[in-house]
Amino acid sequence: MEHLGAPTPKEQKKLEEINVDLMMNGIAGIYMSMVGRCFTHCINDLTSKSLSGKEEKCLKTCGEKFMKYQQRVDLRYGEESANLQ
Amino acid sequence: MEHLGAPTPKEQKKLEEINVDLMMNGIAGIYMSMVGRCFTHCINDLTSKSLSGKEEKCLKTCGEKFMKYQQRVDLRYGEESANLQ
Amino acid sequence: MEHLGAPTPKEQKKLEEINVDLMMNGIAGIYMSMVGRCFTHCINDLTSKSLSGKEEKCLKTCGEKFMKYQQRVDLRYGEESANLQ
Amino acid sequence: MSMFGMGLGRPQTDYDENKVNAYKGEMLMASHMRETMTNVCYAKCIPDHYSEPDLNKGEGNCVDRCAAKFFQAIKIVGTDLQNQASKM
Amino acid sequence: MSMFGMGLGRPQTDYDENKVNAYKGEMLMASHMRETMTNVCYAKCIPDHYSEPDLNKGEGNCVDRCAAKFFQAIKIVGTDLQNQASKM
Amino acid sequence: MSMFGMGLGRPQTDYDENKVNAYKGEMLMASHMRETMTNVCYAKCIPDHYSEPDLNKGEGNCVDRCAAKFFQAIKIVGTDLQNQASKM
Repeated sequence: MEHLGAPTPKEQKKLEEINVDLMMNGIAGIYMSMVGRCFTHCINDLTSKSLSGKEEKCLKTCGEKFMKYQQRVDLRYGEESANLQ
Repeated sequence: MEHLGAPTPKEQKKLEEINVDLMMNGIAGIYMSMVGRCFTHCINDLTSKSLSGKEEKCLKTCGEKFMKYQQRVDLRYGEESANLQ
Repeated sequence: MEHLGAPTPKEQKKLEEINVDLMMNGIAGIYMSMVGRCFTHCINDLTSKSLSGKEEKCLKTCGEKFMKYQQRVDLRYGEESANLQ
Repeated sequence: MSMFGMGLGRPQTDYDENKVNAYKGEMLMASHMRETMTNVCYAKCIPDHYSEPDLNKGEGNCVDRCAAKFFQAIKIVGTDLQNQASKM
Repeated sequence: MSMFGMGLGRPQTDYDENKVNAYKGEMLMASHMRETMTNVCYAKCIPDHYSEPDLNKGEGNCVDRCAAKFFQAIKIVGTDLQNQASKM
Repeated sequence: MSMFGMGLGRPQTDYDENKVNAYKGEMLMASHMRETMTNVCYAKCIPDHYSEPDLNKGEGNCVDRCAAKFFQAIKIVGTDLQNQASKM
């Protein structure tokens, strides 16, 4: 984004604020979309109020795998973004 | 969220602002996602510009049911959130 | 929105800010949802790192068509919104 | 679609927060409305969106009718919610 | 669900930015949580949402259980992510 | 991906609003881009996401290629929209 010129300290402050907001919103959005996806896949019995052992294991596996997936995607995203500029 | 310490009045003001924004955005998002869902289900004839009686009835039923669903979900959401803290 | 009374200059300034934010977020959201849709439809071979001629053509067609679609939708959206007030 | 013009926030600043919040709520609603309409009418009217770069006549007409019906649907589906929101 | 109470921003204003950011993060998370729970439990519990305007007893019970399981699921699925976020 | 660096807002504050808006637009776009890429590549590369906690080699390679193709796709699909946005 260098074509926009270096930000002044006041602008820098404003941009950091925006950045923090977007980052937090992005994390919350991606995290909850993962929870939603794993829940939809792993929970099929709604006749009981507590998770079965099988459901718990499925959720754990799904969450771990997603984390590893997200790390890989973010690595590539960082590299490809850097190439864009 | 008590672990963060009680907010000062200035902070309180800022938090209320954020809260109002998120609440309004949440209502708009959930409301429009409901409209989208009911529309997708109830409207299948796009050869005419105005709703048929059948489509109108379907939309009304779908909207009413969603409202009741949302109230139930929000009740449980409130209870479960309170238990988390 | 005339029922709210004309905004003062200070309010006008605030509203413009909100408007710019929402407009930018709306453009980014609709644009990326289009890219996601075209990508999902057009890319089926992930054994290679670069787009085939066929994939490229499909993406180009899909993007162009979406742009024309978006223009038509926005035209109607503007008309129907104006009728609401 | 005026759902947010009520007692949120208190005037403590150099502008009327209630008024700004009411506008903001309408803009947020409009923004979600446009996005939803874009998505549902695309699904209903553009089945083969990767074979031809132009909207054909049938697709264009479908979009026009879809938009008209979508705005009618909003009025029907939203009545209860608007009543509820105005009690907030 | 406290994922954002750490070193973001620096106190340069008339309020504690870290504290405000931590609250903001929790509110953002809660907002996404409510929206996701609304969507997944709707898909699981309301199959025929356009035939009857009332929630029947079975649907209501399903919603209650879905909500209970959803909150349990969050604790299980999120552990790793929370560990990661707290290192930011 | 610079779509927002143009005449929005007017400098009336102690910082250059056009510049801040341009950055904000790029950040918003980047945020939606990351989310979309996360979703589409997950759907294409992780079919059995609940049987094994590790990414296997094939899945990992698939993600790498998916990311590379996604960034190429953005350049192709977005050309027209960027032309339009720059006329705003």
